[in-house]
Amino acid sequence: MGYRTVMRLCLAVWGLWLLLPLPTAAAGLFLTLEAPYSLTGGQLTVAPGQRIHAMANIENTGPAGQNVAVRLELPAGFRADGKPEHWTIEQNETVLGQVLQRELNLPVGYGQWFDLVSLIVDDHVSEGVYILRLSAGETTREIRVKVSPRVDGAPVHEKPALERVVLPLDRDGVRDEKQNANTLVLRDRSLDYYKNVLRGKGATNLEIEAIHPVTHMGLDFRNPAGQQKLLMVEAELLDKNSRRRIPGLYTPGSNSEHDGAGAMAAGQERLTAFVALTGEPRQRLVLPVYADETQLAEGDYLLRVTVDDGGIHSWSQELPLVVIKKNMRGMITLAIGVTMLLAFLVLIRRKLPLVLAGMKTRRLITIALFGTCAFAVVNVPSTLLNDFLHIFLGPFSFLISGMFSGIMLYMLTGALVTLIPLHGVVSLMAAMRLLLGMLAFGHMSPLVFLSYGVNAFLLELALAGTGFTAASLPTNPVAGFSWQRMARLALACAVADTVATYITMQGMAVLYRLYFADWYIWMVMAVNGFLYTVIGAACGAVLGSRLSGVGSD
Amino acid sequence: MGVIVDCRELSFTYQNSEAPSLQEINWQIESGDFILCTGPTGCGKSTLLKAFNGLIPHEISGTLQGSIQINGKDSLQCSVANLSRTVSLMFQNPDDQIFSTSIADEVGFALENMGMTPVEIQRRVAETLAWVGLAGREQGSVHALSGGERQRLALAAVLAIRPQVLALDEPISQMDPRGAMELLQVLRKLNEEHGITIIVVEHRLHEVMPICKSVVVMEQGRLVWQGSQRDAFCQPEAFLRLGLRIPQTVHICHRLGLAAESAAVDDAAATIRAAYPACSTVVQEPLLLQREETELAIEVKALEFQYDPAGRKVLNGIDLAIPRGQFVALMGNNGAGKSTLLHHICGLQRVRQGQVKLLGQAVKGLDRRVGMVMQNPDLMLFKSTVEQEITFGLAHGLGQGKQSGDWRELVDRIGLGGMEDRFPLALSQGQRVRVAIASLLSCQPAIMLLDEPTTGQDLGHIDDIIGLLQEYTQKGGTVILCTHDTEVAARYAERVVVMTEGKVVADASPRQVFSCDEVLRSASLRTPAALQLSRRLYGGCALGVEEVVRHVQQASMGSYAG
Amino acid sequence: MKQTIRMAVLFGLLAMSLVLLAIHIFPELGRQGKRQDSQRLLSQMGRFEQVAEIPLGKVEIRGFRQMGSTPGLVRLSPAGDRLVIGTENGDVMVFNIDGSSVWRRKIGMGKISALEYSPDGGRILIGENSQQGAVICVDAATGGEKWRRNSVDELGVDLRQKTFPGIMSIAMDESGNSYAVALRSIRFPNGQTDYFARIYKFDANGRVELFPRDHNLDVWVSWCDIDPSGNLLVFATSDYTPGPYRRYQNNIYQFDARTGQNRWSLHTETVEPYERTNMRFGPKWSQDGKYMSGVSADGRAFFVDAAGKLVWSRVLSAPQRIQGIFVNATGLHTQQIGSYAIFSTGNTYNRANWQLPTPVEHPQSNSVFLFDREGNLRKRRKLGGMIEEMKLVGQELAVAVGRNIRTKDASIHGVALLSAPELELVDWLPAAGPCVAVAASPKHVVAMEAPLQLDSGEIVGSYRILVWRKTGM
Amino acid sequence: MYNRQVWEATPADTPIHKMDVRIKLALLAAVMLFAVGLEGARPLFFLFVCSLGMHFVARSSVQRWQVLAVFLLVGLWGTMVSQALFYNQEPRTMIACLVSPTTPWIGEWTGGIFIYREGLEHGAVQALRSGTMLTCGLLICWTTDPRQLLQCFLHWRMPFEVAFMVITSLRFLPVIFEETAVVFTAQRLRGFEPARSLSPVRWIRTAFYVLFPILARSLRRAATLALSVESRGFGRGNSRANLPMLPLPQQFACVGIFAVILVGATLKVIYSLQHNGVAYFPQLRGVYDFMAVWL
Repeated sequence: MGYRTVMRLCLAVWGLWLLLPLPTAAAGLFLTLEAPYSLTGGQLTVAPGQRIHAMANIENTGPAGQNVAVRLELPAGFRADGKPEHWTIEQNETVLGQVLQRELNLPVGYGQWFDLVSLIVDDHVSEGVYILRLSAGETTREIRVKVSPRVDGAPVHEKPALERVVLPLDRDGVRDEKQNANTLVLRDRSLDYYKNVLRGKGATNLEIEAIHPVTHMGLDFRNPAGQQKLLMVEAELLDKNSRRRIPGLYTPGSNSEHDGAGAMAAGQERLTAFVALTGEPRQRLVLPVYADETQLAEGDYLLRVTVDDGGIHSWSQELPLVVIKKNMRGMITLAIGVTMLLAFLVLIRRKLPLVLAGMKTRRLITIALFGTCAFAVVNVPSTLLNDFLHIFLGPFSFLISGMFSGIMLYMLTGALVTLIPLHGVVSLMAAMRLLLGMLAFGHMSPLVFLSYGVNAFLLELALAGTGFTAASLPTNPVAGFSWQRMARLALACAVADTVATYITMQGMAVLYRLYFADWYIWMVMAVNGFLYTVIGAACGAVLGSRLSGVGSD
Repeated sequence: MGVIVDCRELSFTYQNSEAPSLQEINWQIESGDFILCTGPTGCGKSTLLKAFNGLIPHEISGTLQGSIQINGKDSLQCSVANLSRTVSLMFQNPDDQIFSTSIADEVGFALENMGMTPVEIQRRVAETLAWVGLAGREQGSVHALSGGERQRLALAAVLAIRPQVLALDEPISQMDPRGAMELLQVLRKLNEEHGITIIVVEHRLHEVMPICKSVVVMEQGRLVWQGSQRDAFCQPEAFLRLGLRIPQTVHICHRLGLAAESAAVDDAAATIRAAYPACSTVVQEPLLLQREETELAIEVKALEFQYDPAGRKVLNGIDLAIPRGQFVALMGNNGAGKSTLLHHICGLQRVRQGQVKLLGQAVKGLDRRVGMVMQNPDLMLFKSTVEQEITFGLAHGLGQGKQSGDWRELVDRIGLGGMEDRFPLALSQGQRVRVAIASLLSCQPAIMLLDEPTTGQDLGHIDDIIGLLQEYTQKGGTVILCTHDTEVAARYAERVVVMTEGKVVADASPRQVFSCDEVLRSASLRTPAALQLSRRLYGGCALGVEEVVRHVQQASMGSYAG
Repeated sequence: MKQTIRMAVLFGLLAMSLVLLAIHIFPELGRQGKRQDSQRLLSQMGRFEQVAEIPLGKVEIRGFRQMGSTPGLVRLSPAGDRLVIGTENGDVMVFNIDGSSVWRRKIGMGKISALEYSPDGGRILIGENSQQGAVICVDAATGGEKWRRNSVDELGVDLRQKTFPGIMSIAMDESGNSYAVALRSIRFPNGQTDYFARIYKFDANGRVELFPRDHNLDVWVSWCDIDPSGNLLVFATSDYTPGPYRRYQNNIYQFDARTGQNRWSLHTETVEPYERTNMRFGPKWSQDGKYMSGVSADGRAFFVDAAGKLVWSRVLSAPQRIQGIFVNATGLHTQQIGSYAIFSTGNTYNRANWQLPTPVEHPQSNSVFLFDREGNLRKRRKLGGMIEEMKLVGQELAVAVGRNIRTKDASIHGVALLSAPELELVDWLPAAGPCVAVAASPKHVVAMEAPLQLDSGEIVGSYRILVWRKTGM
Repeated sequence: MYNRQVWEATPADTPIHKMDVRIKLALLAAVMLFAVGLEGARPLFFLFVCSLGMHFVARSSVQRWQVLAVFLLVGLWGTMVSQALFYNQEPRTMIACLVSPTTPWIGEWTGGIFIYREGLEHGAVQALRSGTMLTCGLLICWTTDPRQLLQCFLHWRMPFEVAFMVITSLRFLPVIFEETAVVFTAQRLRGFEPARSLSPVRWIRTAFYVLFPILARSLRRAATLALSVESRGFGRGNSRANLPMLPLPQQFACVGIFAVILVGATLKVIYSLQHNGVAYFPQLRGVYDFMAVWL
């Protein structure tokens, strides 16, 4: 008998135990009482000062309808927490504890009623076994609750506290540090298909995305006393100034067990959820956030999150929330980038013959070989390394991968323009790199074209603007190395690459619907775009001036 | 026969250079000539060739003065493409020129550029391949060709144009003797049968000189000597002064105060016999100094290697024991497995079958006790000045207690004095090789391996390098020098190991090895001319010019005395 | 030698990767239905042994954090020798009961929403949800299409909003007629919902009649049942959102299956907090054709006679307000055996958020109730997990037990065989993952298992069919 | 691997080698378009297997298969693993937890490492895409003379300089890889260990050390090659020999390939119209079903 079989058998035995039929009471009334009622399904010890739940269930299985008085007798030291909704409380002298009472009409044939009662154990309750009794008519049921002080000495009194509300999170409750906090990026679904195509991802199933939450929200609770609680969470949007309630967030009204149509239950103006604090000292409640993009406008709002545990306590937090529907900044930047790309293409169309005419075969081959080198020492390692870096450095992986795409690449570029300071040199080198990348790795998506194109365009502009490159070689070229030239080259490259980096990032933000945190954008621009490029281009100038002495054999 | 190339007062200065590379060249080249153009490194030979087909000044920027007329046309007025139909240029390294993968495509490339029809191209390609001895191999892969064949293919690629002038820039400098011989034979045939004017720029003039018709010597951008082959044989001073390497027969004649008629051994022997009738006296050859058996530096046992399991064995059971302090020349044609053997010794290639021990220890991975100079020294240089390059090993703890001043002496010894601040990769090829050797020697490794370090070197520099290496062996270092050059091996090596097809076929003193014709033939090596001459003259086995000269003089003196 | 080995390893790795990829991409390649004798599992009481396991490919793996169950349909042929499976991936597959494949068919862009064998076992009716919402009748032996009928002609389609007509369920009568319920619904941003529903009657050759004859039903209809005589068609309605005035406001309707006349309809009161009475699966005719039983989403059971008179109704699981939030367990399925009616309740939901699991479990959730015709509870049995489907065969009720979101107990998944009408546990057929569908014949029990991700990240079960055979047969 | 002959085209007598370069490029274009346009793993797998089969037809040598295998394995598993680990799109399904977020150190630092099924699938699709392109690209590189490519590019009116640069890149890419490997070896011979520390200064120095020799070599090569091709009459303004007209069957093949591309594109457009809810033609249900299942 294999391990699998043994396991299956164990499971089966366990299953059988669960399937044992419930005992039926003779009088037709059947009661159950469960305390403490665990919200996690596990066992719970009761300590002085603790809040617990008691679940009372009453069923009438007899042929006749019954009108019964139901009593829940609590021992001394136990009392209802707050005012229970369905009961009246009576202090009973004989049992020294509270008695919760109500009348119940159980219909004929079959009738049932249940309630979950919130109880509190007094601080001074001494260790021991206490009896809770539920009675309906003649039928009673008793359970024993053992009270013992907490072993870990945790502060029983400290109430759970809502520490903060975190947004946006992914489905697993993890925050991506690259993304801006307190920002809700609504889907602008009108262009989804085209965006996917642009990302080189291909079309996706829009239906799957349709009933998908926009993002997730995390409520971080501190719960040192380890209390279990049922919580009602409400989140709604307020106008930043007037604090008026703004519709937009909603709670989906159905699920697939109910209604195959999915979609939204509009008309609700807030997000609600019924959740439990399970007694962990720290707990993050992750709630899917649904927002109706047809109703919600872009802008700054306040998000008010209210948590209520049945009228006993309530917590509330407000946080500023930026709602972004169309990443306007990104779209404008992307549009500028695309315009640049188009302008560049027009320029290429018009100037390419001229540029090429000015190049001698040797220079063309030199450029091609530099492009090939760049591919070999920049594209290949960074493609292979990127993913691995991402595991260990997360959002900071660009610090390492930028060494290739920043320093190494600009060393080569800087050296090349030092050797051949002509218009078009950078573009031709980029073209070679792009082409080899397409062939070898299948890197072929509009975003790639945009990134290469804008980068080459800006570099050409910056280099021509600083007078570093010209239409034809100077008759009296500067021999050797000069600090001033190096600085000029480094600055020109750095400025161009910084802008290009920004445009590429915004392009990614729009197409991938990422909303990068400002610090991340700034850091990538400063380090990858500027610092690394300055270092790379400066080194490139040195490299180039050295190499300029290399002739043929 | 008319003048096909006519240079008048030709001067040229490269764009980034201050000194002119060509100065007032006046040179008329007759159609049908076979010219050897030689001179020390950097004298402007290659520049001149580029001027012949218009690359200067059309493609290479600089200042040109004077005029150059090709076949009556002013090169300044014609495009390169146009000129290249008259003058074709071929370069040293076939791998940088060959562009295609199939032989026919490579040869047809130039023809397509001329706009020929495919049928014509096919015919012309077949014809051209026949000229260079590659007939019927149109569909073959260029990778399947040997080094010599590849150079001939490169030749065919330019020959296809049917140029009137063929200019070759150091065509044989990287080839083994057999390949070089074959190429030169092809050139001679082209010149004789097809009347193509040939201009060869080459350092290895001892090989080219015997077949050329006239010789030109350049120095610092000027033509300093010009004459027929015969004149050159008669007046070798011009060459010797510049450190150029003339055929040993001519050299011996010259040393004996005779004028050589040709480079042929028979002619030289006849000339010498005529002047020194007593030279045939057999004089006791000095015996090879037998070294005491010292500690073994390198021990190779039953080493076998193949790159792919199905392929042939590159090394096929090599057994070799080299004691410390020995200077060994490793010889053999291309593909004999010399480089692979060196890679095994220095630990670049893991030993798969057999055993390699260095100083008694088996090689495991890259061994720091070995200094290896690779065939292409360019890829070994990476610092930005010669000084840094040479001291790099010291700085990285490779040298054992060397004085930091020693490297300066080293720089002077290799003829790079005053260039300490130059960028090593911008130096000439010979200089780069020397920098690479110096950078390793500075660390004084226990063993030095050198893969073809004499390529592209002037005689003087070869002497410098070998001198250094000999000094190093005297201090207990061990040298293995891979070379094709029998004369160098004969002159300097204590021991010669000849390899053919992955096997050691001869391992003895140079005298023994070079006396054994079959071995040399099997390894396609040439018997050094001095040895041939000594054999002819007195049945001897001389290894160098000096030895023959000394013998002849002593024998003659003996006869006078006696 | 070493090199040869290295090369062999390299090419071996490549070949292995390709094969793995191929198996991953073409799951049918790796399908191996039959179980080896040595691996056979016995059920708890030893009355059944597992004889086959048919992998169904990939499906979204659910955890405990969201409600809803993995879709999939499985039906046994009337002779019990074959089974037809409709998967989430759009495959319709027929297997022999030993797990060997007979045929398979990809439904293409549509989603399979209903599947039924004809009583003679010669045809299979497939209902799909797509732009056309077709009922496809195929030959049960070969899979060849016999006829198809699109519901788009009656219900329409809205391509932009992606509201497609779909076949919700199919019922068959003994004479070979089949009845298919087609539905399309649109929800507008203002909360209003429009429904278009129609019931199609097909004879064996695919000739069609419509109920109602000349207009669409303007409510949600997802179920219909035909009485044993084949004359009376009943269906129940749902209306999930407050809408405008609807023509079909009552809850149960009966049509004359021959004339297409609406014979009667029944209205029931609503239960707080519900605004409508919704019946998803039901009503169901009794075997003698005298009564119908139904169960509503608010947890009530109904017993109606053939003339449309409500005999009794009982509250199985009343919605209860806990800390201000209504918590309820849905009423799901119903069956009738002899003079007894069986009802089931499902998972616990809360009104605050239907999508998230409720921390409190309704005591009457996931239970099977047995009532006699007088409305007296004869038995209630609570099962450890969600009751996904019940099938009555002979004197036994096979119940597919899925996950339990509150206890998160993975040991409760499987098929419970209960005696009918006593509801005593006859046998327990365990499964690793939750069972989402079940079919049964006197000799075999077939269950569809879905994968489930536990909170620890571990995945139990997979998307597959498990076939059990009665031992000693 | 570092043997550059593995990389360079060799002539041989196989249908693939004999195929006209224009047809080859048209085929390559078709394969690339399909590789990008197809979304299903099934057709991509089919395409991938087909392109691998072409290497059988071209009788690629064992060494080449070795190279191909290494690249494909790295690409395949690399993409799949990385996508499986870092898939950030929704929906995604965890199928395994490698490092729990609660694991001290790594878990806290990385926020847990999981394998996502959608990522695995997306990775497989991407890997098949790039694998197909790589396989076809290598096939072209290994069976087509760069000079023929040049001819073809020029035939198709590509600026001659650009065409020349492209094939120079392709021709020397393997050489540069080989030389990079040699440079690292040579540096080890000289006692330089680039990977010994991670300090940025050392890193930059290493970059210099690697780039100096490679670029110097490239510059020299550029000089020689330029001189060589120019002295062989290659240059602007030449009346170059044009490629001969294709024989009739090959023209048909070309037309056929373009027709296949066209049909594929049309189907794609029709399907995406339906998918985006723009237009649906009930008559084309069979086509839609086929597309949904296969493309």
